[in-house]
Amino acid sequence: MAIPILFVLSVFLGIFAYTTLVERKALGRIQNRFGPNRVGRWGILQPIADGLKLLIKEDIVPRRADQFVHFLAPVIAVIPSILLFSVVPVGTRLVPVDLNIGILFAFAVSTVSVLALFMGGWASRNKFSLLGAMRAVAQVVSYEVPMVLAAVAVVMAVGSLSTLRIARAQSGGILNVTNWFVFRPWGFVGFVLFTIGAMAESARTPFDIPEAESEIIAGYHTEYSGFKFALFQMGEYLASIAMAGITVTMFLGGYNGPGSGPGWVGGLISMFWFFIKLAFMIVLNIWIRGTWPRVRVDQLLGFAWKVLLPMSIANIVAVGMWHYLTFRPLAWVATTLWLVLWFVTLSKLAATENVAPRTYRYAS
Amino acid sequence: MNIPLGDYLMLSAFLFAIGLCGALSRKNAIIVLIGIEIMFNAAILNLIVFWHYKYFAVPTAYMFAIFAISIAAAESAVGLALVIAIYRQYKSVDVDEFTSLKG
Amino acid sequence: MEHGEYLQHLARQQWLIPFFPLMAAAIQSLMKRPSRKASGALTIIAMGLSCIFALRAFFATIGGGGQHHEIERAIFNFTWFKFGTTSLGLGFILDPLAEGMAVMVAFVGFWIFVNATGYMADDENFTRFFCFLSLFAASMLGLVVSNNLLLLYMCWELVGLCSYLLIGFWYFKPAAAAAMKKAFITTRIGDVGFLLGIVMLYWKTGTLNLYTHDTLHPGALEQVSALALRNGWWGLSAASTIAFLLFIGAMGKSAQFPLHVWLPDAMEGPTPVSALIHAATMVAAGVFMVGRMYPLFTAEAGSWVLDFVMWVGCITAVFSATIAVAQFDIKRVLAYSTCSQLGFMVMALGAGSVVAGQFHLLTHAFFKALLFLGSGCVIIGTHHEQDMRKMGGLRKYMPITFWCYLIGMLALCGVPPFAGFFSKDEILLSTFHRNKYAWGLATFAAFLTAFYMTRQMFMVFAGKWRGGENDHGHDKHGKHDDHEHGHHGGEPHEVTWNMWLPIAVLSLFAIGLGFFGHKYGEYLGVEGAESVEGKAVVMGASLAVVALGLLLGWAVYGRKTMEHATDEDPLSAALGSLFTFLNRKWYIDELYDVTIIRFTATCGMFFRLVDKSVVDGILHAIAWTAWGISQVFRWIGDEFFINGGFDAGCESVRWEGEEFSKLENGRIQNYFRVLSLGAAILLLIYFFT
Amino acid sequence: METIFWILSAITVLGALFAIMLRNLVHCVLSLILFFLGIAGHYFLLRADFLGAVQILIYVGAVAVLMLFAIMLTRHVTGDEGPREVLGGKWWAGMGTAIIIAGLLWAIIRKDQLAQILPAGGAQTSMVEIGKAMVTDWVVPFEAMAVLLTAALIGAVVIALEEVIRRR
Repeated sequence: MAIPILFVLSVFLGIFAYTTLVERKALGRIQNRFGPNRVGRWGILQPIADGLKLLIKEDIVPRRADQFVHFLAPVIAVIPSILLFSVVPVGTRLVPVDLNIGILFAFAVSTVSVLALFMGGWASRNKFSLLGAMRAVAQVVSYEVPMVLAAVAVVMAVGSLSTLRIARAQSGGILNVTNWFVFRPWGFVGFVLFTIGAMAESARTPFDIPEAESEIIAGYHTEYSGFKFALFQMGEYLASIAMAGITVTMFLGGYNGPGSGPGWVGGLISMFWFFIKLAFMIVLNIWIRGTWPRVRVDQLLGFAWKVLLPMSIANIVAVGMWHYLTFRPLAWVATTLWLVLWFVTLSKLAATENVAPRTYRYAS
Repeated sequence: MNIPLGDYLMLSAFLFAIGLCGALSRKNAIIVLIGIEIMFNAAILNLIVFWHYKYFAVPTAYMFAIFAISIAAAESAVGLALVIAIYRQYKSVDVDEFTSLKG
Repeated sequence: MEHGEYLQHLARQQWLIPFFPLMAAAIQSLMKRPSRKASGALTIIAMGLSCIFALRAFFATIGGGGQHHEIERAIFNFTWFKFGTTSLGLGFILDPLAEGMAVMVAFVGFWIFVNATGYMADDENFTRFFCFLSLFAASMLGLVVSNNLLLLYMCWELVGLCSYLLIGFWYFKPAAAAAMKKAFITTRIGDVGFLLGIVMLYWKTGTLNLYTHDTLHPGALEQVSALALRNGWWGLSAASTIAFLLFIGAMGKSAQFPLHVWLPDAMEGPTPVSALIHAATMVAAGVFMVGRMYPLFTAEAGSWVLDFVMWVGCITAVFSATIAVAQFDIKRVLAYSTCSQLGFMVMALGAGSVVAGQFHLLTHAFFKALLFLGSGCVIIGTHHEQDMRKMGGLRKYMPITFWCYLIGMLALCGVPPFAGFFSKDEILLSTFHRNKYAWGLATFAAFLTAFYMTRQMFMVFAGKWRGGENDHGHDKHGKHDDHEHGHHGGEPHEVTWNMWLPIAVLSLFAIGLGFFGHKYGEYLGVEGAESVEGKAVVMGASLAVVALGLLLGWAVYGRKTMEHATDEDPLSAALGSLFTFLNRKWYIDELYDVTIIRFTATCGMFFRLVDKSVVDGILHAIAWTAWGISQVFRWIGDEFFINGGFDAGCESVRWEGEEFSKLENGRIQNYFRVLSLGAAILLLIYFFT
Repeated sequence: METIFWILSAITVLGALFAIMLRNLVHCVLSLILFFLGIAGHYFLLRADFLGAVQILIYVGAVAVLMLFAIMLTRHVTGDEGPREVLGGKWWAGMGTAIIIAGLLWAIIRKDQLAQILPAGGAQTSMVEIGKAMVTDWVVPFEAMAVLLTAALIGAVVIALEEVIRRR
């Protein structure tokens, strides 16, 4: 048990470090610039340099801040993110902990990270921080509901909360590929819902209003510097990587892929597939971050409650239909129709709010 | 695990008393709600303790605990909404000042 | 498939019959932008589908039965939900009684809906109306096909709810608002009895399923012989007690004598609703339910319940017929006529003939729907005029309506080849065997029926058009619809096809249905050999009274038709104050006003008095005791206060009160504290015992 | 295991104590969260894993957050009570009652034979069984709970929204 945990910790922390680099490079390319390229070849040592810099920076605490809570917040930000990895099965032979309540545990743990945001924002005694914190809390609480419901669909289909069981349920089929849940109507919808939810939960663009630079400086971590700031960043990135891992496990077949199996070789291949998919999810996140504009706060909450929530409930019904229609072609047609119907209806309803064309007062 | 049932019961009794104390003696309505939540949790803990010690194979106690948690959640949601509404009316959350129940 | 299996298969699909209108109602209630066409089409198509399914089941039940007079009954029960070890079931039934009824409801309902698209064409709330109509039909169909008293009761209440909603459809009219409340509350009085009956049935049998075909867990109606041996209340057996309680429910729904008051007021609703309530759904529910639960009524030989049923029916029949004679509102006449006909049906049930009662229910549904829809056509044709005195001569203007109406009227009167004759004859015959007095009264009611229908025909269709005389100050009675159109007094016109087609179709049935009376008895399989004894007497008498009624009607109203709307009714001239008495419906509403409502008010006053004297007395006693105790303390503590005398006494009472009132200071935490102190005391008691 | 029990108990009791004793409301809620986590730990220890996760999900993720929101909406955002009196009038009565109850419960538990028993062990109720029980034997309470939660949701929204409606 210790070895997988150590492995997972070290590997994922490494992935975290280099995700920052990849993100900066990719965003740079998207914005037609180079990104970091000074430290090492292609800037490959940049994360290490960043880490060192942040370690030796001065740690500033505002005088009126609530010292204890201000100190506690970044610590709490990291812990749940790391705990999340404990239920992500990385390979057929590499599962840190197989909890029988895996998915539920992941959600339970990820809710705790809200507190870190709140504590950081509140303890700083800064209006921007507090605004950011309240935004973060409202956002995370809202998006958790459709996310959990999207996961419920998968749990219903598998009949277990254990992440390992969920991953196993997606093995088999042609090349270990066709049984991935993303290749089911409800699974695809669940995948989209869950990805959106995960993105919002880790406050990434387009859902990054808790730390919207143009509005509230840096949100809840405005008053943080040095390694505490690094810890916040770390918690955020780790959470989003872990959520990507859970998305992979639940919808993209987990470690399953051509050649994965129970043996040593199969185990190694399964790890390979897992990390490929993880990389895909991470790059997807970065890509979306680079291309999408930030949503408004009312749009954000309205989207969660008026579109994602009904859609995820419809998705649960679709899984029920899938379960009871044992004749597969019929199940395909019925669930697809059902979900498309809901999608069309919801998008029609969501689109009724007419936005006036934007007027440029000073520009044009 | 060799902890006698009594220890758990004692724990939950103390938690209950702490919650009661908070609910009875603090002025702030939110703390009163916190006290009530503590009492709720102590009671639910009792259910689970008895489930673990005596009825391990029967889901009844578990069901009760789940329902109790749901009720507690609903209760706190409505309670806090009431606190907010009362705050708008009285500009205060001190339970001492809400005396309109007086006959 | 073998026949039994086929029936079983159909019973499984019985739920489809109420399902379609229910879905139609649901869809309409959820439609974002109401569309008249879509809503009307949806309702009618749904009803048509129900009708098809009902017909399919109906023909299936015809196909197999009849050879051995053995009832083909297929059932389908399932568990609704389990609660611990108790489970509640629901079920559907497929037997002749249900299917005959279902076909009638679906078919008549279908044509009423078609007519309603014309009648309500100008109404703003078209979709709401059709939504309610669909729900109404769905609940009635559900009631008909249910094999479970719980389901039946739910549908029963739904029917009540829908009638409430529809009677008060024009809720902005005070009369309609009052009528809807009246209908709901009056039927509710009956429903209390019904609910008590259901509870008692569950208590005595442990099940609410009517039939189970399972000897281990027999249904309620399969246990009647056991029930008849157990004791109930009022010196009856359990079966008869339950039957009596259930019949009270039926009295409310089917508007029997003391609880009939809501039915005429229900005329405030739109006319298709009246047609639906009077023919197919609401009032039929009571009679149908009695028919369904009939084994309970007959379980105990010689109980007075059946006699009670018969006499209630008989009284209603005569009583309402007399009122109908003196009404001027075209719909009110029909309403009291419905009351009277329902009395006939109930009387037949009481006289022991389910077949006669149910058959009259069916035929009556057809021609009464026809008459109501016809009156709806008349109302629309005359631009929302309901007062018969302001009509007249419509034969020229509305020929199709006239001929259909005539058929309906002849059927209702019981003129030979028409449907009403056969069914009424059967009722009279069965009553004749049971009780000669009741038969006599019923024959009198039949005479009155012929008379008031003739009166109506002549007033509405004969003579010359009297509507043009604009005399609003004369009589406000019966002009509830004038908010719709301001143009009173225009020339009457024939209605559109979607209004006359239904009545034309229904009139075919009003002519032809009567010949199937014998077949229907066979179909139900209840009646044994038909009794011929006394048939000649009964038939002769009824023919004679019908002819007499028609003649008298002609003599009074036909020879010389009314010239002006303000003319006095010829009958009124002849009868004088008796006519007023009848016109005011025997002053029943007023009677209720001075008895029941006054009684309730008195009760209220009485209880207030009790509150003042007893409760306050107790409180004063407590106060005085407290005062006494405080006095004692004072004695022990300080002699001085005694010397203070009376003033000190008062003062101490005040002090006590203040001390006690401090406990009641409105602070929640204080209440909470006292509560937990109580808990602590309880714990203490637990600890030391 | 005993050690874990005592550590968790200490966390729980201290969390509860601080939750009702601290002057700053936000600190109170934060220590309440500690208490909730302690209780969740007890659930895990008692092998009620599902309930432990639910405890965190509902209490930490929802109830505590709700309380924080309520504090933010009703007080100065620092949540500080300031120099004023935090105890209600007649607080001694409440505290006395609580102490009496604690003492009595303690005495009762001490006296009771039941308190001596140790866990029976054996097969645990599985998650699947619990799920099945919820939708078969307990389906009516389950549905009732759904209705209750919906009602509470709507009720809470209506109560808290009142002013917005009036302002319009």
